[in-house]
Amino acid sequence: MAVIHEIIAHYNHWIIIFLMVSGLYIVVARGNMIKKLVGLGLFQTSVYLLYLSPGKILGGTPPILSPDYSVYSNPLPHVLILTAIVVGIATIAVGLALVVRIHEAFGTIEEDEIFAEDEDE
Amino acid sequence: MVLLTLLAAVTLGIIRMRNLFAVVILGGIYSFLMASVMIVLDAVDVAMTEASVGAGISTVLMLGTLYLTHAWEIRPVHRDLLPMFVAVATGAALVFGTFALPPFGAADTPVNTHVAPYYLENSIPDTLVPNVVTSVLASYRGFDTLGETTVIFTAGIAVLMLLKGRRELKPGPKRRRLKR
Amino acid sequence: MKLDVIFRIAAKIFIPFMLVFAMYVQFHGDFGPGGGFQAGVVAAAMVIFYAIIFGLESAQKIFPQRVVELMVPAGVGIFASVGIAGMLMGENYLNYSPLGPDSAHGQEYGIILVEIGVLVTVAGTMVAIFYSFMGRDR
Amino acid sequence: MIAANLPALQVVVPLLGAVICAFLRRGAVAWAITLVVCLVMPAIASTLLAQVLTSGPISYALGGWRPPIGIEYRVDVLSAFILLLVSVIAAIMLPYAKRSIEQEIPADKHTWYYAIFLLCLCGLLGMAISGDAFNIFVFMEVSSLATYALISMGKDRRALLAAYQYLVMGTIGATFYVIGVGFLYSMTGTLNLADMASRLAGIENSRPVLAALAFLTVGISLKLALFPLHVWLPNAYAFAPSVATAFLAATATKVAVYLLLRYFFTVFGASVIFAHLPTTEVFLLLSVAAMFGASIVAVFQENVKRMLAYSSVAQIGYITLGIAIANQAGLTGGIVHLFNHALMKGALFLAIGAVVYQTGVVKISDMAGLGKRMPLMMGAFLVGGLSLIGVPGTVGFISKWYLVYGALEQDWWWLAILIVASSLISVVYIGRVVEVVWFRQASGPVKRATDPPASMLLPTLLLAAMTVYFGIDTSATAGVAGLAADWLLAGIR
Repeated sequence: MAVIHEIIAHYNHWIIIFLMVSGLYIVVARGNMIKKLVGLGLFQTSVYLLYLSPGKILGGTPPILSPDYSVYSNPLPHVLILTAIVVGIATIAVGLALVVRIHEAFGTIEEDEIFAEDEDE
Repeated sequence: MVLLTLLAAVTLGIIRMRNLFAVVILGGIYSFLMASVMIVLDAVDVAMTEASVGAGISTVLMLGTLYLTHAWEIRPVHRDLLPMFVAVATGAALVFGTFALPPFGAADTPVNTHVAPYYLENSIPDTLVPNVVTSVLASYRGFDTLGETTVIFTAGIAVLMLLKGRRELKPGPKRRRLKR
Repeated sequence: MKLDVIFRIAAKIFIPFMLVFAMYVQFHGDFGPGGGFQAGVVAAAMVIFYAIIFGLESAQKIFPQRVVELMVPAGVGIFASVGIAGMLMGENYLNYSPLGPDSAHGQEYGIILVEIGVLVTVAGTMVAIFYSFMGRDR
Repeated sequence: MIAANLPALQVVVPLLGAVICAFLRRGAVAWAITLVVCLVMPAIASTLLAQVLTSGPISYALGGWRPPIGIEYRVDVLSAFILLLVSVIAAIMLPYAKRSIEQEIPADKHTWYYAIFLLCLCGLLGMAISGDAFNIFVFMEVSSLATYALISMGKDRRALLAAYQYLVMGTIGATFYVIGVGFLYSMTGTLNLADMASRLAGIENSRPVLAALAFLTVGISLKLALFPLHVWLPNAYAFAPSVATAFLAATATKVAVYLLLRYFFTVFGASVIFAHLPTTEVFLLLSVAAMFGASIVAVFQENVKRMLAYSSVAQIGYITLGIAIANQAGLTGGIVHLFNHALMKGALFLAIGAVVYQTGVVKISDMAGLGKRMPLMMGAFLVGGLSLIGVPGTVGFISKWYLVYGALEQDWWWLAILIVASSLISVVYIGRVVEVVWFRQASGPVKRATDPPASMLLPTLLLAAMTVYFGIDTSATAGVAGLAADWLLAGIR
């Protein structure tokens, strides 16, 4: 019973970790370059939750000051994650541009095929 | 909780699917769900950004790339040992670290008591801006935002440099496919 | 891309609203969620939407490639110069206080200027990236 | 006014330079602006170093917000040393860059290439000067994205692949870094490194902090190409344009090493890192593996740039070895090797870049007879090579001297022997090139080759001369490195 209770108490942590790990798994395991980038996106996005959850205060509201509320969630993680999202999309955009060029230069976006081809050079 | 479960389900879908088109669309759905989770966590600015970037821009770019390349992943012929090891090791380190974090939603954690109250108390007297996220973003941590804009700038130049101009039709690539 | 009447009319209705929404997000960012980045994305989405429906060429007639390319550094330039302005007035870099009659107003003006810088770079970059991807298939 | 704002200018000047370059259309003008920026940088950096040496660390509050609230720039001996290293290397390479880039990059992309170069410089300097964990991440990404772009413009199509691989691994590294910072932030509520260090007192051994340490170490190690996380490096260096290779080899990994030092010694504190955790053992093992493994692989490379790239991985092993030894001499050796390795690798890659420029040859076997055709360039190569081996009279010797001394101080005589033994492997791969270059008859494109024009010749010779000069007069380099080591170790005692 204690184990089940423990799992439920940390349910959101379990999911966040699952999301991060599966993103990372896609990046490392898959040879398709677009899929890798999707995985990279998942990995980065799920990290955001790691920042946002500690800043949440139960009963708080979004950090937009107003005389009607007194408890606000922490604004700092929000700022950090805004920056991180932007950095993430920038990376993905450059990655995709590289994929397009790789496809033009090699005719494929599968790493295995490219490495196979590279060996005869 | 329901949202998080849905997120996990979408992730499984992304891992399993080999039709990249579906993967990209699932990625968009993932971003929308993520944005909803962020609203629950009171991060409205972040949610708005995630929805417009994750589900909007990045999906458009991914689809554009698929259009320029091709939409099927070959069956992975990969050795599964190393990725599994990497994933399990990372997961273990995460479990090790996260489960001892201060409790969720509490107001007396270091995060919520150290620097953040300053912003909440002084945003209006210092900057006259009631949206604290904006004042922190643009003023208190304005240099981060300058850096962030620089990242965008760098990415823009990088993509332009990579993709602008005619395709060089080099004779080199042997297996170049003809135009679709 | 097939030019469908419904899409065209829908676009004509939607695009002005998108522009208004972008401006709202930009300038309401002080009071509600939003700011330069989000507004930039919405503005870029407007151009992308237009380009998808009316074709890349006609989009580039209204928002020429060269202008978009110049927007990319321009925004960073605005942001960095606001910082320099504070410095020239004797404060640390990126301190906006001397920009207004009193410190708090200076900060407010500084934030507005800086957000415009972010808007310009983000909108410019997103459109430039989109143009690059679309232009590749010709 | 300017003097008070130097820390900000150090990063903002290259940024503004990049903005201006991106507005331009003519590559030559962009080059001139970049040159001006790159000449201003060492001036600022050396002023900062002088200030730090006379009056202690400088703290600069960006936006005027006092540190834990706003972002702080913090210049101490070590960061000033790194700033100087990066900006000097950039300044030396820029005159060289013009011709090389004109040959390797399409003309309509020159202005952008210089803009990206300046952004890369801006990112590296920002990482080295910042005292804020998240700000470091942002500038890390500026420099990384710029690096991917610099690499991807190589002429060989495999440059694209190398850039892609680096992008994937680099992003994983950066994300790990973010996770680590996230844990630290959750436990301390601050992002300022100095504030973080003081608030970590008492909770150093809590689980999230240890997890943070693990993620930060792995993330940064990916960036600094610590064996076995180096797989992105050889291809990236081998296929990037010559100037990009030389610049990145001399600076990028060095800044990552600096970050590692910074986190290990000033944030977590050496007592946590070395007393209770197997850090020493892990780093010793990986460093020695890098020194031997990568050197042996280097011996079998056909492409000379790739060979030097593997040699870089091995040399990074020496630097991390200095961290693992963690006494005054060892750490001095590691830090001074940051500088020394930048000098010699810079000279080597520039010399090879000139060969590529004049002949288009990158295979060692095709370089036969170059010694007679390009005596000055090959002379610079020889000096760099001797320094890699660690011959007395070159900077390489100085680094190894300190490392061996540090190892002996810890009574690790076996390690001292390993350091010397691994140097012998570099004799093999450098010797191989020397044999081909000087003792074989020229053929093919090499026959008509000559030494390159002065704009390329002088920077290379200057780096080679510095390799010798700082190998004899060590008061400046080893002196500052020693001070930095003292300062880092002050936490232990």
